[in-house]
Amino acid sequence: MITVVLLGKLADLGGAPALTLAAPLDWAGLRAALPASLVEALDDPRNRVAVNGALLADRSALQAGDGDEIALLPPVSGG
Amino acid sequence: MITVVLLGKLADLGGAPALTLAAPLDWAGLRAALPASLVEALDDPRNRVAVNGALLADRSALQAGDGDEIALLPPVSGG
Amino acid sequence: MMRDIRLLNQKFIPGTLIGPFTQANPGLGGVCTFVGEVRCDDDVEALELTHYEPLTLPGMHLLADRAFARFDLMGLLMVHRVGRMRPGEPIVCVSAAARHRRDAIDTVDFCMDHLKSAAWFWKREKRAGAWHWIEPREQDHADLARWQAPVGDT
Amino acid sequence: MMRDIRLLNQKFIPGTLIGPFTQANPGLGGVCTFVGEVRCDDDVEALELTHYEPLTLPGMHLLADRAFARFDLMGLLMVHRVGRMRPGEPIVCVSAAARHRRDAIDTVDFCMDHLKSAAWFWKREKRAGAWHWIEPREQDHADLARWQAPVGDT
Repeated sequence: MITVVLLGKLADLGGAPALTLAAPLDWAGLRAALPASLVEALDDPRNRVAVNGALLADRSALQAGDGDEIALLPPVSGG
Repeated sequence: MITVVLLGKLADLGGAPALTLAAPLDWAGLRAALPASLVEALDDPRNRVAVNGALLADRSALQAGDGDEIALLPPVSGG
Repeated sequence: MMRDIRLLNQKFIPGTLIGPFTQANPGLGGVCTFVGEVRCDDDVEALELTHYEPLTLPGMHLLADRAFARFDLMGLLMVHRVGRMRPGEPIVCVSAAARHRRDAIDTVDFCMDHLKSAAWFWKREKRAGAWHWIEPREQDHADLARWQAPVGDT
Repeated sequence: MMRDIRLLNQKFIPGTLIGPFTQANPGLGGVCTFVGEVRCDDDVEALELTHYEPLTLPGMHLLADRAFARFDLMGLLMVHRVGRMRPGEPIVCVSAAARHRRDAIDTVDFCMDHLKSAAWFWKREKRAGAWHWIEPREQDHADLARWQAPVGDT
């Protein structure tokens, strides 16, 4: 299983702070598996993607396997 | 009588933190009445002159009478 | 060298951190401290800060590393709240001890600008019973840009 | 609006001033505070700050007026020691409360630069039993010049 953590307002869009998806996932697989409400946000380059706490420079290169954690991070709004 | 307050290192030059001189005094009178050790400092434009707490824009216009306080203020060295 | 970087999920009293921090840096020239509180804006009932564990605290440590590399520092305290807060509660406390005041003040300025616009926090406010996500402010980005020297930026 | 400007001729504990000052400004966004201490430099045994009563405190009030005119402030605390101090003792404490952090931080920066190079204080240090007057530092004048905008400076 892969955990997808939704931060900030993406949690509202996704309807939950985290989702669980079946492993493995590449970028196309993630787009296909996420709720439609999140796909537009997924394509917005202002939202960053991290796997196991490491930010992806190129999100299309995403590869996640069993036990991995994907995070979708909208722009920060400050402390 | 006129009090002349010597601030900072001018107190060392004058040998005391304050001197008492006979009134009245204009600029030439002050120069003549002060110890020789202070005259050079008096002419240095970096040292400011105040009468009764008001800085003089033109020190040569100094006029002090009985009960007045003249202050000789070297450059400040910071709080 | 005193270095204290923390995320707190409970209310804190800045004075209880700053006193010991100052004591821990004997011989300093100056300490600059900034404490940010939840502003009592119009109708804000509560504020919530979300963070992402694998990025937020490591990001604060990286920011501290950059501050120590950039300024002549003796000590740095950087404490940030997460979770739900009410107006008047402290959100953030940054305190920098240095031999010279410019390093202490600039460090606080630098850390606050980065915490405000480049740290992994998401903020929402509760107004009239409903939660609203806060968008990044233009001013925060402008503040951050002040530190981006064209060459030699650490 | 809280405004507290003081010259003190006895040792003070900054924490006892900052706590009540922060409490007195409810609804603020942030408080920035700078505390300067007598540095433990090599062989400095003591430091003495002389002031001139008719100019020094009025000058600090004028500086506070300028800060309130220039920044969006809720409160300002400016406390300065005079007399003899030992290494480690606080000399100065400036604390600014504002709705936004930039005003709070800039106010402290502004007041410290002016207190350091444009306020009526004369400083001497005792080293190896002898007193030495401190000359103004070039850096302090450079710091002060940062605030002198060509037009519209208040």
